[in-house]
Amino acid sequence: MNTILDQKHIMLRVEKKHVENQTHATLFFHHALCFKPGQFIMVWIPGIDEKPYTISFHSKEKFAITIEAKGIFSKKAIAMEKGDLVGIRGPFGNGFDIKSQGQKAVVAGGCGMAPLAPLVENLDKDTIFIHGARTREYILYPDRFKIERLFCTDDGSFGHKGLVTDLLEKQITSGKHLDMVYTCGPEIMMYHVFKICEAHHIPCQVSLERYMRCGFGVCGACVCGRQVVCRDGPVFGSAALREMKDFNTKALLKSGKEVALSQYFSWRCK
Amino acid sequence: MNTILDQKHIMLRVEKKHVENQTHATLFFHHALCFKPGQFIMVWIPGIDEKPYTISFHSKEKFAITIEAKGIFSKKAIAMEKGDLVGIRGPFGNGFDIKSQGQKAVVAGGCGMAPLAPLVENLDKDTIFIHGARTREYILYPDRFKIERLFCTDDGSFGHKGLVTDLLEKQITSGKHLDMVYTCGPEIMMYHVFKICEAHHIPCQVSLERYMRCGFGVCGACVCGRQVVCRDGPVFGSAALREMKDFNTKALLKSGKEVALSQYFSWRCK
Amino acid sequence: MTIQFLGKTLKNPMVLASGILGNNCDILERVHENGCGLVTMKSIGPEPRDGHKNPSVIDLGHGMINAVGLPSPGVLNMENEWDDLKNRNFPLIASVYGGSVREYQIVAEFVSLKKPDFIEINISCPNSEKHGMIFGVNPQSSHDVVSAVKKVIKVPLIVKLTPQALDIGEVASACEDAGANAICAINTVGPGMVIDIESKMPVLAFKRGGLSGPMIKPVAIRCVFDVYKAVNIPIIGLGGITTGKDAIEIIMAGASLVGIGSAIRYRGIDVFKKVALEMETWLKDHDLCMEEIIGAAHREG
Amino acid sequence: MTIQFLGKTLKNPMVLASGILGNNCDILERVHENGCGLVTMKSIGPEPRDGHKNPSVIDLGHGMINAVGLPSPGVLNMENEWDDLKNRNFPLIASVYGGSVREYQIVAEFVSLKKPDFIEINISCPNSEKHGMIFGVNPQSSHDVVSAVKKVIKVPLIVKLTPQALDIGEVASACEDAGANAICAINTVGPGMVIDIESKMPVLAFKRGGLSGPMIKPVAIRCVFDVYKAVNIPIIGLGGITTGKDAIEIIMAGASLVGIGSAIRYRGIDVFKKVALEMETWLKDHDLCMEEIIGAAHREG
Ligand SMILES: Cc1cc2nc3c(=O)[nH]c(=O)nc-3n(C[C@H](O)[C@H](O)[C@H](O)COP(=O)(O)OP(=O)(O)OC[C@H]3O[C@@H](n4cnc5c(N)ncnc54)[C@H](O)[C@@H]3O)c2cc1C
Ligand SMILES: Cc1cc2nc3c(=O)[nH]c(=O)nc-3n(C[C@H](O)[C@H](O)[C@H](O)COP(=O)(O)OP(=O)(O)OC[C@H]3O[C@@H](n4cnc5c(N)ncnc54)[C@H](O)[C@@H]3O)c2cc1C
Ligand SMILES: Cc1cc2nc3c(=O)[nH]c(=O)nc-3n(C[C@H](O)[C@H](O)[C@H](O)COP(=O)(O)O)c2cc1C
Ligand SMILES: Cc1cc2nc3c(=O)[nH]c(=O)nc-3n(C[C@H](O)[C@H](O)[C@H](O)COP(=O)(O)O)c2cc1C
Ligand code: FES
Ligand code: FES
Repeated sequence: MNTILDQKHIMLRVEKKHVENQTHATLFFHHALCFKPGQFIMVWIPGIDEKPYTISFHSKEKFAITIEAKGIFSKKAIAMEKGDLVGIRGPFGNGFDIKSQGQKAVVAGGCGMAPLAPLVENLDKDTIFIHGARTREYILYPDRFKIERLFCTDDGSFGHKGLVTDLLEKQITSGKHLDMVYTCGPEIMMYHVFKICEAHHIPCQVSLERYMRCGFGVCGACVCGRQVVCRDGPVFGSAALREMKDFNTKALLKSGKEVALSQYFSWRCK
Repeated sequence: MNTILDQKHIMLRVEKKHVENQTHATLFFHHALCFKPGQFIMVWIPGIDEKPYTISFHSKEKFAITIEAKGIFSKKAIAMEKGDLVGIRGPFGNGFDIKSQGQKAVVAGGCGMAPLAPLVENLDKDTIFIHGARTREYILYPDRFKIERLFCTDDGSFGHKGLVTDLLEKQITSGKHLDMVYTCGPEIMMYHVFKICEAHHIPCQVSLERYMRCGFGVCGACVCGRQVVCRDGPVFGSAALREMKDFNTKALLKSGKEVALSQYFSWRCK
Repeated sequence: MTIQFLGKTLKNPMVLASGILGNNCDILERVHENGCGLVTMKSIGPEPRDGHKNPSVIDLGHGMINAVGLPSPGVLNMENEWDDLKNRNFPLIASVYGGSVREYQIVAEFVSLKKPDFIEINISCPNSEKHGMIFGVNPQSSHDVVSAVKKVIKVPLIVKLTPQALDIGEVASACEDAGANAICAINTVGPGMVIDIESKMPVLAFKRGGLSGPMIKPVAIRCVFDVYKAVNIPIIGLGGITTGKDAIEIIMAGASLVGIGSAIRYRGIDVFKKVALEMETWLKDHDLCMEEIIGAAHREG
Repeated sequence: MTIQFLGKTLKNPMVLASGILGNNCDILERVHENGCGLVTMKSIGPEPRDGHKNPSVIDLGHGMINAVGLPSPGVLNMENEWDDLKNRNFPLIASVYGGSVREYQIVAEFVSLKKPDFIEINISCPNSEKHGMIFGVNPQSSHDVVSAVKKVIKVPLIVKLTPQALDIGEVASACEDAGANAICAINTVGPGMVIDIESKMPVLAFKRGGLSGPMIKPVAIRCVFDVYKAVNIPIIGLGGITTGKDAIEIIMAGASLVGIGSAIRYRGIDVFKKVALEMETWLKDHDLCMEEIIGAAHREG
């Protein structure tokens, strides 16, 4: 566990930027972070805003975050250069549980690859690793892993044409026995992964995303049913998901208003 | 060194009281204190006042203070019984320097025995140990030490009739070589001990007393010339004493007013 | 430790502070299950309000600073929440705020119809340009808003005060005169500011924010002490309470109930259970009961 | 880091806070030798005053609480001290307080004849029944006492403010209008109270006391920020400053000089030397000088 003092606000400079593709970039920082795959940090760009980002790369003295350009903040973030200043707080959250035994599978959708990357690096070589993206160029970290990846794209420009859930079902129906599925990606995708797992009695762990303020379980901005995403999560197992009425249905806006997930995703932070 | 957190305010109950004589009592507490001979604690009697007292006994899990009844506070203190509640803060101050080599002497006057007692217990058996008091019954801890004591009393009821300084001078003029003299007692006595030491080029360490508030070097109540008694002291060596214009001459009243030492001693805290 | 408070029975004296977690019925229920006798909803305002940009809550080690800025769906946009809360099995405080006496009245009147067990008016939030704080620093304006709200609600009224008032006892007394049924003290301290020296900018987007957590406890204790001297209505004491001993301390200052907010950060959501147990143990060890120690620091010496 | 302040040259921007150690000339000299550019005497009152009983200063770990209660020999009983100070080789602030405008005037006029480099009026001490604080919380009364004192003194005037004012900027501005040459912010925060639960008594003999040290830094930063926005005269910023980075932070909020009090507890009497060195190192590493960063937090973003 990280102690609370480890989580104090500190300032870091971007050590290196790696442009992944048109809308994704990875920012590297030289800083020893006490970290577990699936945890996140709050990233402050002075004068702009502060948002949660998962740690997508971690070594003894470095770490990185991978950002998908969506709105004002993330566009600023991928436009940053070596030497630029950001504040970080964290790491926060529980992270993935990697102690479980047996055959594992990882299912990543788009930028959902980010939290899963350091996890994959900690898993056995025989892990089933499914990764989907819009097109070939949106495949993150193409040459990074030792574990073989099964790819799929929306347009078929790389690997299977179609959804990650197709590939997951194919594995299962082809007789592969799975003991744990880790997934991150759009919530609707994760929901379907969860449903498939439930149907086949496979435990799974999903990493949720909600609007956050404090990151440490006090302000309530990120509550999702009975769960506090920033502290009890962001990773939730099957037992919690079964009881989570809000999973794939509802989320809170910045004002605290509870809305349908579709409305949440079409809301732009002002 | 004690860390600052060790010095936080805590409440203790009197474990045992030992009545030394009509005006002196020793209060024992069951509490592990990280301590060096010569250090003191601030003792709070709820509803009364808070005053500094030297630690007069110390073991791994116990310590004691010895109090001479003078004014309101100390009379309350010696009237306390087993189970009574006091607050303590500390230990504070530097304590005696016991690292020096060679032949040592200890010169105690009256209740000045208190801070010297744990020191004596740490010194070699050949230490010259002089102890003076008003009368026989005011000799503190008569059976406590392994080191032989040379006694003197004002009325000659025990040991030499006269002052501790007589005995100290006799030792020196009889040819005894001394490398360090530790002393505590009335300031005038300590001043004369210091003068004797200076005349014979013997380094000495005296433990001073001034009105105190914070005990940790912030409020300035206890300043004595350039020295902050609670923090730089209460123990001062010859070099500091030589430059200390206020030694045996001046002290600050509670109001901060600088007065002659005689006036300081005839002032009663209200 | 069952306790009576303004005619209701609470399972213990622990209260969830407003603005902490209380964003939906499910989480309030979970806090209740984790040993909290009385939970408070996040403060409800007259209009939808996003609150301030991030950073809006920062930990400082010995406490935290926040300028969340009173985000609220707005009193008219919470039908789902009220529906969920209708069948609750726990006692509830609804906290409300407004920008004028009239707004407080409108919000409180509407909320009263939803039948929370108590309404708390937050006249003490430092994190908004115009809301709340201005009322709580002044006895007269506090009196005005309390008597206006009292006229339109059907549940007991708690008034939440700010330590920034020059004489919090005077403000509390004005609230009591105006009909308040209980006082809640204190809201956050300050405001304060943290500047990042590398970017040369205040870290909070709103620049300044209220302090909470362990470092404000001495201010909370003094305020509750002052309020207890000034009024005869019960006090919910909060501000930095983190352990059972802290809870005993604020009760001795004069609190009947003990609120917890920031301490969830340091001890988890079950801090309520932990603190209640620590209190019980302390009381048992000292052969005392709750009633005997309320305001005890006023009696001795 | 030589610096100009109201026409005097200081060896660095470090200031010893009033009420800390400054009880005699010798110790003030020693503080100066330990890296402090400008030292302040303990506040001087009109009459001899013992201050409060002990406990009067307690450490809380992340700061301290004190109710020393303005002890003073009284302005007419300090001839020895003035004699010693006559031949000082360091710049000096004499701090004064009173119970009325007239008392402030009498004390300041007398002290002015002793030729300190500056006079500071403490209109902000929370630890006395009647002294000081009442002036500092109100712009009008602050204006009154400042203009009265300005009339009778021959050295520049610094006014020390309390964070308890509702709008410290407004108070500072009233002081500037009345002729103040500099502002010193802040005095202690709160007041607070610590109750010992075993004896059921407030630990401080005066019951309540002012908070200082690291835990009040955010309040100090916010106050200096507000004062800087409100006035054009220089500011001595203090409150919890313990490291070079803390000093840089309060300078960016708007301070020209940096005061230190409680940090002596945590880092020793040579804290001034240490903080000055840490500041210099930081400035060099960032290729900046003092002048460039004063108030910098107002410019960015
Ligand atoms: C625990 C956690 C970890 C995260 N890790 C990463 C990460 O590793 N990489 C990364 O790129 N992002 C991550 N995010 C999301 C990130 O915090 C931002 O929400 C995202 O970058 C968009 O921010 P923005 O201000 O640029 O966009 P906004 O201005 O907020 O919105 C831009 C568009 O994005 C959509 N959007 C906004 N918020 C969300 C959301 N929460 N979920 C889905 N769509 C949204 C909106 O529909 C809008 O059209 C994470 C979020 C959480 C809670
Ligand atoms: C570092 C330090 C260690 C101390 N250790 C001990 C100790 O181990 N045992 C002990 O009994 N006392 C010790 N003292 C003294 C103690 O703190 C009190 O000052 C003393 O007990 C008198 O307190 P009172 O309130 O009862 O008397 P007061 O009401 O303060 O005074 C009673 C009488 O004592 C005299 N008196 C008061 N203060 C002093 C003083 N500082 N020096 C000499 N005479 C004084 C006055 O002349 C007065 O007549 C120590 C003091 C210091 C600074
Ligand atoms: C993140 C955060 C949000 C808060 N929001 C509110 C609020 O909406 N209404 C309110 O009355 N108090 C609010 N407060 C103040 C708390 O209810 C409480 O009074 C204060 O934090 C002191 O208690 P604590 O030290 O236990 O946190 C908030 C505090 C924090 C830390
Ligand atoms: C023990 C103590 C005594 C003080 N006495 C005075 C005083 O006499 N006059 C004054 O203006 N301020 C006094 N103060 C306030 C300090 O000068 C300073 O404003 C405050 O402690 C905040 O700074 P710090 O956090 O660096 O200590 C005192 C503070 C302490 C801790
Ligand atoms: S972001 Fe504050 S509780 Fe989760
Ligand atoms: S007692 Fe406060 S400085 Fe020594």
